[in-house]
Amino acid sequence: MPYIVINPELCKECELCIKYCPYDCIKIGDEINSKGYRFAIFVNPEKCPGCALCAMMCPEMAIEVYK
Amino acid sequence: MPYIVINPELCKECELCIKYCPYDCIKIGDEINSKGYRFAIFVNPEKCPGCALCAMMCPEMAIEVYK
Amino acid sequence: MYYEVFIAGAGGQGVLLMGNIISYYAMLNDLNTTFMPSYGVEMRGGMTHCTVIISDEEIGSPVLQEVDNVVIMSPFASQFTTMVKNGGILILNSSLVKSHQCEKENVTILKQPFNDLALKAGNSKITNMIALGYLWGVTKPLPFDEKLLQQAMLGILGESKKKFIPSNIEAFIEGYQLGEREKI
Amino acid sequence: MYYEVFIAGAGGQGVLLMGNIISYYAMLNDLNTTFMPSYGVEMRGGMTHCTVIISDEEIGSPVLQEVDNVVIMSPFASQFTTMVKNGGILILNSSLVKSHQCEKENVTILKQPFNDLALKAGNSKITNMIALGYLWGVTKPLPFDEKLLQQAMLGILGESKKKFIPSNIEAFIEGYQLGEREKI
Amino acid sequence: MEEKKIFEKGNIAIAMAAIAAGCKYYFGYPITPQSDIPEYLSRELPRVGGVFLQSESEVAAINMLLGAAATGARVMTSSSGPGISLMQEGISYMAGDELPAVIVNVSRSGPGLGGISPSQGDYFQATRGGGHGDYRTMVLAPHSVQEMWDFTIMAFDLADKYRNPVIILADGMLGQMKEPFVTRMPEPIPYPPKDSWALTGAKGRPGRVIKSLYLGHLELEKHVWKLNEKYERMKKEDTRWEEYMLDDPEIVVVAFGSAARIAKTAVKVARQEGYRVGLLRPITLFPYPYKRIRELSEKVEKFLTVELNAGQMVEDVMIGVGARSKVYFYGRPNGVGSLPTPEEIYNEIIKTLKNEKVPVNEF
Amino acid sequence: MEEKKIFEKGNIAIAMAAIAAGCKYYFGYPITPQSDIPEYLSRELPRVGGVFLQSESEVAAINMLLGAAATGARVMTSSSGPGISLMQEGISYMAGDELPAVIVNVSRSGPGLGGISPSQGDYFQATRGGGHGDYRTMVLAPHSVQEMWDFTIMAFDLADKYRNPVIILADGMLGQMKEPFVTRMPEPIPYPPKDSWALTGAKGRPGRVIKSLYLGHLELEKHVWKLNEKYERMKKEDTRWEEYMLDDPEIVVVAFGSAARIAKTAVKVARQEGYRVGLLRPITLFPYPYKRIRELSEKVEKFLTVELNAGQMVEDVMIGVGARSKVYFYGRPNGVGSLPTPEEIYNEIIKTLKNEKVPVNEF
Amino acid sequence: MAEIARKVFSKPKSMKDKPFHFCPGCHHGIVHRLVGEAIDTLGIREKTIGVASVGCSVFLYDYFDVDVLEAPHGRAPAEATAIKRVLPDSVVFIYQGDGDLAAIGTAEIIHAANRGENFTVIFINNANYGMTGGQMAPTTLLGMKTATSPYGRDFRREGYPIKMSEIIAQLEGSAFVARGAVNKPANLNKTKKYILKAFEYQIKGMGFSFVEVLSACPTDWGMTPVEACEFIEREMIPYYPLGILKEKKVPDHL
Amino acid sequence: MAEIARKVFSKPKSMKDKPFHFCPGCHHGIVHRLVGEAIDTLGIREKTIGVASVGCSVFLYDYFDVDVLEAPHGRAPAEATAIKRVLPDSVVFIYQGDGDLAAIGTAEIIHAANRGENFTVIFINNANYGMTGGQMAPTTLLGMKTATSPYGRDFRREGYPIKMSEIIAQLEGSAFVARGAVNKPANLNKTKKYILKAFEYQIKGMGFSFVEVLSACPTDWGMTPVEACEFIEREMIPYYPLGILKEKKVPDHL
Ligand SMILES: Cc1ncc(C[n+]2csc(CCOP(=O)(O)OP(=O)(O)O)c2C)c(N)n1
Ligand SMILES: Cc1ncc(C[n+]2csc(CCOP(=O)(O)OP(=O)(O)O)c2C)c(N)n1
Ligand code: SF4
Ligand code: SF4
Ligand code: SF4
Ligand code: SF4
Ligand code: SF4
Ligand code: SF4
Ligand SMILES: [Mg+2]
Ligand SMILES: [Mg+2]
Repeated sequence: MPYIVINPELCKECELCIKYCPYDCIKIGDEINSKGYRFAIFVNPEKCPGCALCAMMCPEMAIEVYK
Repeated sequence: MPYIVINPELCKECELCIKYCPYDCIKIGDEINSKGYRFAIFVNPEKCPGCALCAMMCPEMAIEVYK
Repeated sequence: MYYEVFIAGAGGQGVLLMGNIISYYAMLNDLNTTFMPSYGVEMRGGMTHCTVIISDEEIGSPVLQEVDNVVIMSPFASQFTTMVKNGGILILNSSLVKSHQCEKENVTILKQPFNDLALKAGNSKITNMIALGYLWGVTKPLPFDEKLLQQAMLGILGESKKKFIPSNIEAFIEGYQLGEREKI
Repeated sequence: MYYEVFIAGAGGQGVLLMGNIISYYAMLNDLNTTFMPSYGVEMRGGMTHCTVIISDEEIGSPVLQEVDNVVIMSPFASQFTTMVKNGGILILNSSLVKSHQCEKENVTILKQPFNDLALKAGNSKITNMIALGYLWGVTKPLPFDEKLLQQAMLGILGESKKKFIPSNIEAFIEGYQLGEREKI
Repeated sequence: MEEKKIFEKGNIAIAMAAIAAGCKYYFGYPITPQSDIPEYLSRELPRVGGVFLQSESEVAAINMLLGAAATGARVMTSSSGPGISLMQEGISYMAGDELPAVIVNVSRSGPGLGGISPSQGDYFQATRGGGHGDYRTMVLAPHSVQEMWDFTIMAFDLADKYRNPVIILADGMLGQMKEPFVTRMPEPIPYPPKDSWALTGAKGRPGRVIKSLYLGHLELEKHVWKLNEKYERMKKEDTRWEEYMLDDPEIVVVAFGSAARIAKTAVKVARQEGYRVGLLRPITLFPYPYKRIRELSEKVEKFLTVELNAGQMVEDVMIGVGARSKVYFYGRPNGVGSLPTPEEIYNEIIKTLKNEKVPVNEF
Repeated sequence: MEEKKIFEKGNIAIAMAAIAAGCKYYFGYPITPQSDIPEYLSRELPRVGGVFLQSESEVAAINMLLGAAATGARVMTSSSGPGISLMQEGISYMAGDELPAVIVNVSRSGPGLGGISPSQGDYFQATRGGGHGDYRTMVLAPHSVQEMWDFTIMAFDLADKYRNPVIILADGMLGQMKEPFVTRMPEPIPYPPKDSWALTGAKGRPGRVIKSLYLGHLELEKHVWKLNEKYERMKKEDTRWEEYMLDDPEIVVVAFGSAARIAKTAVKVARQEGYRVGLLRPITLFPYPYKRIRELSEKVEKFLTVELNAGQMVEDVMIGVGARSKVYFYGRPNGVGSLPTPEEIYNEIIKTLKNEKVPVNEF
Repeated sequence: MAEIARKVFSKPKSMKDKPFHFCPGCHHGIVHRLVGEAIDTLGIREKTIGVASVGCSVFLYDYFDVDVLEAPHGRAPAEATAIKRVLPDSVVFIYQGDGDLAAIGTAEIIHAANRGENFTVIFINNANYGMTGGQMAPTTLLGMKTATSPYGRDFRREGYPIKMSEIIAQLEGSAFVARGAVNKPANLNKTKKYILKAFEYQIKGMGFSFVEVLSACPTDWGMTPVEACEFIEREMIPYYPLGILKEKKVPDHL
Repeated sequence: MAEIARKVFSKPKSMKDKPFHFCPGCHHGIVHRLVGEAIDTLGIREKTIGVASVGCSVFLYDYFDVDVLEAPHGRAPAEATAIKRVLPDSVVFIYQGDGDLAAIGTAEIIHAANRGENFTVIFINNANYGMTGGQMAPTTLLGMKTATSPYGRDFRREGYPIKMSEIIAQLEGSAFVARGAVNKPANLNKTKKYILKAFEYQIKGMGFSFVEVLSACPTDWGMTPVEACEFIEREMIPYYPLGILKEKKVPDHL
């Protein structure tokens, strides 16, 4: 099953992945990383076809996509 | 009668006036001015209609035209 | 009269505002004061810090190697615990700063969850003012006078942000009382 | 051994070539020599001049305030008659230089119509070589050796202009003989 | 203008003072740590009927400064490090043209891109003319926000007095720190009217020229000596410095700007502990107070120069001292974290007194 | 290379020497009195498989120099006065980047557009770094066409030895005059290989960087001290000067470049007339021969500095002399007709001996 | 048999592991990655030399595992010209901001393009000077408020937003000129192709290649990253139209 | 009754009596006169400020009886910008050569034009650096031999002759852009009109006006003045077409 991995330490809470994920598979979580950002987390994995739009839009290269 | 006056001290012997005078009223003379140029002189005054093309083309503003 | 404090945190935490207010307040008391912000790197989102000095004599360097009082507002900034002098006071924002190291001697380490206190008060924007009040309550740079504080805030924030002053003062006082109660 | 000459004229008269040849000839004699052209103004058509020094010792300044021998090739350049030393030699190209002033004392003033001489020889381009020969004949910087002169001209003019050398030498010799006959 | 006490950054003090001095025109290009100046003026100059123009580069900025100054207007630019280097051709022209203007260098650290922390690495450039040819610019070195204000106003007067560019050499510390300062008008310095030379259109008179090209016989030499006379006059009339605890010292600390400010604390502490230490703080870096240093060198054995660089002003100290005294150096050449503390300078003073340092003027 | 005796302009000697030194790349912009250099190289570099590129400006030229130097290639630029001023930012970067290259300044006279006659008005700029920040460039001052050749070749070696820009400071007289010179190869100066730092593509290794930005804690300070050590090494290993008739002098003339050349004649004449005069000619203007001057100042009472400017190197003479001797100055600051004659310098020597001149190091 | 998941998206091999220093939502990060992908795709890491400019992208060398030279503000085209002339077999790219390229570096970029220098330019147009705190750039849109155009850019005072791609395309010497954006996947994908093509042009010796990328600077624009992407769509693209402006079919030297 | 002859052609009143220092047949002299005629025609001598550049025209102040500022090489547009901003009622013109304007001063002219600065530029394109002895300029034609392109300009090495008028016309901020020549009376007459119009544009506050003039440099071209005029006709005009490239009808600020 396709899935993504978000590196919490790289995430800067910009929400671009969230905006451009066609299947609402990402949201901002509640935890804070060492830089003080509430990093994005992968939700609804079952909906994710591994389209990689999130990773493509992520300015931090924080997302890896597996398929 | 129209005529032109060439200031011999200003002339630099470039011959542009000669080239562009439609009536062959100018030629290079035999005398040399203080800078060493053989300056242009007015000849064939009877042919000159005072068209001022010579003066227009003279880079040194050496020519005055009277009409 | 001589007082010095170093405050560090992440951009956006209002660390510079804290320092500015202290300095301005000192000016209103006709004291000499310097406020020195960091402008260490030409880019955003990093750390900020500032050093404030108040004195009744001419102030030399506005930058210090070690400081009597240090406030650390974010984990990223905890490298600056080294700034505190032996025997000084170190205040940590324990909402964010979960761990720290401090190799200086006899340092009084105080922890308060400023973010949580602000959230409890329903306004995350006043975190820094609670911390400022707390610092003031603990270290007492100058006698606290609400009128003067108001004036200082106005001086720094300007007319356009005047409306935030009451809530800031309130937050300050909350922190101040907390600080005053601290036994050190 | 020491020799100095200053040559001035209008651009295009070949004044620098004259100086160059003297210097080169001196080098061929294993002497020290300097050739200093004027490059006074960043534009065309004005005056040019050069100073040549030959010496068997190290040469200091390649620029001189006053010079033993001065050649003036054009009226425009006659302001440089001031360059001649008291007791020096001043050579004027009387084809063009019709009047002159020279306030120095005991100057030997020599006039030759170099342009006319060249025209008479049917080649206005050799005016400067006649003048150079004349200068040489009058002032004798170094013994004249046709082979060496040829070599000097080749060195300065380069292979591409080699074909002009014979006529130049001829002109030089004409001037030289004229100069040698001059009684001073 | 009403005197007020204000709490602001040094950069803002400069910008405000420029307007107070009647400067209505500013041309400049952003660079840290001085961008507050253009930012403030972009907002405020239009309000006083002036012009703020962000130029396409520092090269353009200095040439706009030149153009505006040629009309007789009071005009300022500001920059830092690399930007000031790019202005050197223009500054040389302005000095040659005898054009008054104020150039602010809130210096950063270098060489190259370097860093933006406080430093005094541009001392040579400012005092020796980083540009080509024989010229000098007057250089004022403030050491407090109050002086950022005061000296800016003075700088305009001095520029007009001498028809010469005046540089304010500050640094990131002075530009970025805030302290209270009073918006006072310093004693005005008289200067001649500008209508005898300014370019304003040749109404009712022949055309004029402002230029630095002199090709006639000896013309340029004459011009350079004329400029030089002006510089000599600066030396006589406008050499400025501050003396701090200079009674009967056994050692004189020499420092300017930020370094002087930090050194003051060190000197005070040393005095409190009984050491006979004083501070000489040059305020004008050109003209330099050689004479005062020479006088001191006749009675004082040791001079400790403190700079935020690897050793620049120390050469001027050596020139003033001659070989009469020993000159020592303590430098912290720029970079994050290298601003010396008063304690460090204090330690250097003690080491110098104890002969633990090697003098730099014994080659 | 075969040694030949050649009769050519100083400018051409520099251009030929660059090729002899293995320089295949030249970037520059025309300016009198040095345009012979680019003109010659535009013809000759393509013939040796090199590249001549006329840049759009001096700013572009110095940055092309920087780029080419970063690949480890030997590279040169040349300019004069205003053009050199425009290069100051780039020179500062190159020093910060530790990039070797040769920069020729066939200087004209200034400030501003000034004139194109010989002058030494760029001494300060060359020796104090006209750019921002703490750096130095090595400066070589030829005084004959032979030295234009010799020093150019040395300059490439020295640049590579120190990974630092080297400036050749000549002037219009040396650039435009012709004298015979020998196309000899001076003693090579060893330098370390460049493959440990040059940017050539990261083949089989991690990427590298050449930069001058240092933002980490104390990083820049460390870098500046490291550069400074290099400058100290230059002082120890490569300070050069010529001594001329310096036996037991009662007065030392100090002059460099063209001024020294003219002064030599004056000194010779004065010796012939029995005066105990000698000449010290600094060859490296940075590093400066302070030590030698100090030694001389211990026995000689008078130093006469002769420069084609209004007084620049004289400051270095003062630093070297300390207050041990009297320093006098004779300057002819640039401009048509103001090149001093040997007679004039001779007269100054006599006036100095007769105490008819005022020393400049008594403030 | 359970299929093993294959990584289908991860950071380019030619890039280092160091996290970006950029602000949240800054497009510099995206464009850096696109450059890295192009280098990977073409397999040119070992002969690539990058020239960094002064601006928020000054730390290019921290992110790319290739040789990098730091150029003074605005001058990268001069450095790149020299590098490529000395090492014609290398692949040279420069990465410049709009302050760097369109203000202080105007002369250098125009003349490099005009000479047809065979290197690749990545030009980040974020309509302001990001690094120094959001001052007006030559590319700032009319009406936009910045730190030095506090009343909004007005053409009577500050002139017009300059269209660098159009100027470069007009010069005889340029070979490939395109303008892209990375504010949404569709634009990003095109931009990725432009960048790849620009490098290909260089490798084929076709001459000067230039890709402008409209980029978000959320911090200095005072917007959230998402708002900034929308701003690009709504305000910037209409003024700075996307697409390929020029593609020479044959190199000049044939 | 004998008619008294009236002077119908003589030097403009706004010009001084000093003879030009230009070489024989140099077109600088002609263009100087055209500028003087425009100043006379418009009666603006008393409010005109000229900015001279560095090149053979550096002595502008010797020939015009107006206030003149000498600008460093290439920077005249910056000086003019400032002068006009300080003295908006003055009439400001700059006179630049092609080395000055199209090489070292590229950034300054482009940004002045782009800002729509309300002054007039006379741009002398003589395809080389006259003053310094005939080196290649950005405008030198392909194949032309100069002191620094001894093998003839080759686009692979030196790029293409740059068309400044086209670049300036493309910028939103320019109001009037024309290219003329003075190599023969017909062209000269048109150029005279362009120059007059350029000043008129300024006086009406229409914004940036720019006239390029293809000019002969017989000395450095190694031609007689007459040959040089023919060279312009035969070689330059085909590459640099004459005519008005742009004329805005309404000023921007209306
Ligand atoms: C000569 C010089 N002038 C000014 C600066 C200051 N400076 C650093 S970055 C920058 C502009 C950055 O803007 P841009 O090129 O658009 O890049 P961005 O940060 O927006 O990506 C400036 C003006 C400098 N470093 N050097
Ligand atoms: C900064 C600087 N660089 C170079 C020069 C030398 N220089 C003087 S005029 C000139 C070029 C002149 O060419 P152009 O502008 O085309 O004018 P022209 O003489 O052809 O009319 C140059 C390069 C200078 N004076 N200043
Ligand atoms: S791969 Fe596609 S669907 Fe999956 S999280 Fe990313 S954007 Fe959403
Ligand atoms: S796009 Fe990247 S940085 Fe932004 S929120 Fe998503 S994971 Fe975090
Ligand atoms: S006025 Fe006309 S006809 Fe008369 S001389 Fe001049 S050009 Fe010839
Ligand atoms: S055009 Fe003028 S300068 Fe030329 S020949 Fe005729 S009169 Fe003389
Ligand atoms: S300031 Fe702007 S351009 Fe710079 S990193 Fe932040 S968002 Fe990006
Ligand atoms: S060199 Fe050329 S442009 Fe200069 S004056 Fe002579 S002909 Fe005219
Ligand atoms: Mg930008
Ligand atoms: Mg030209």
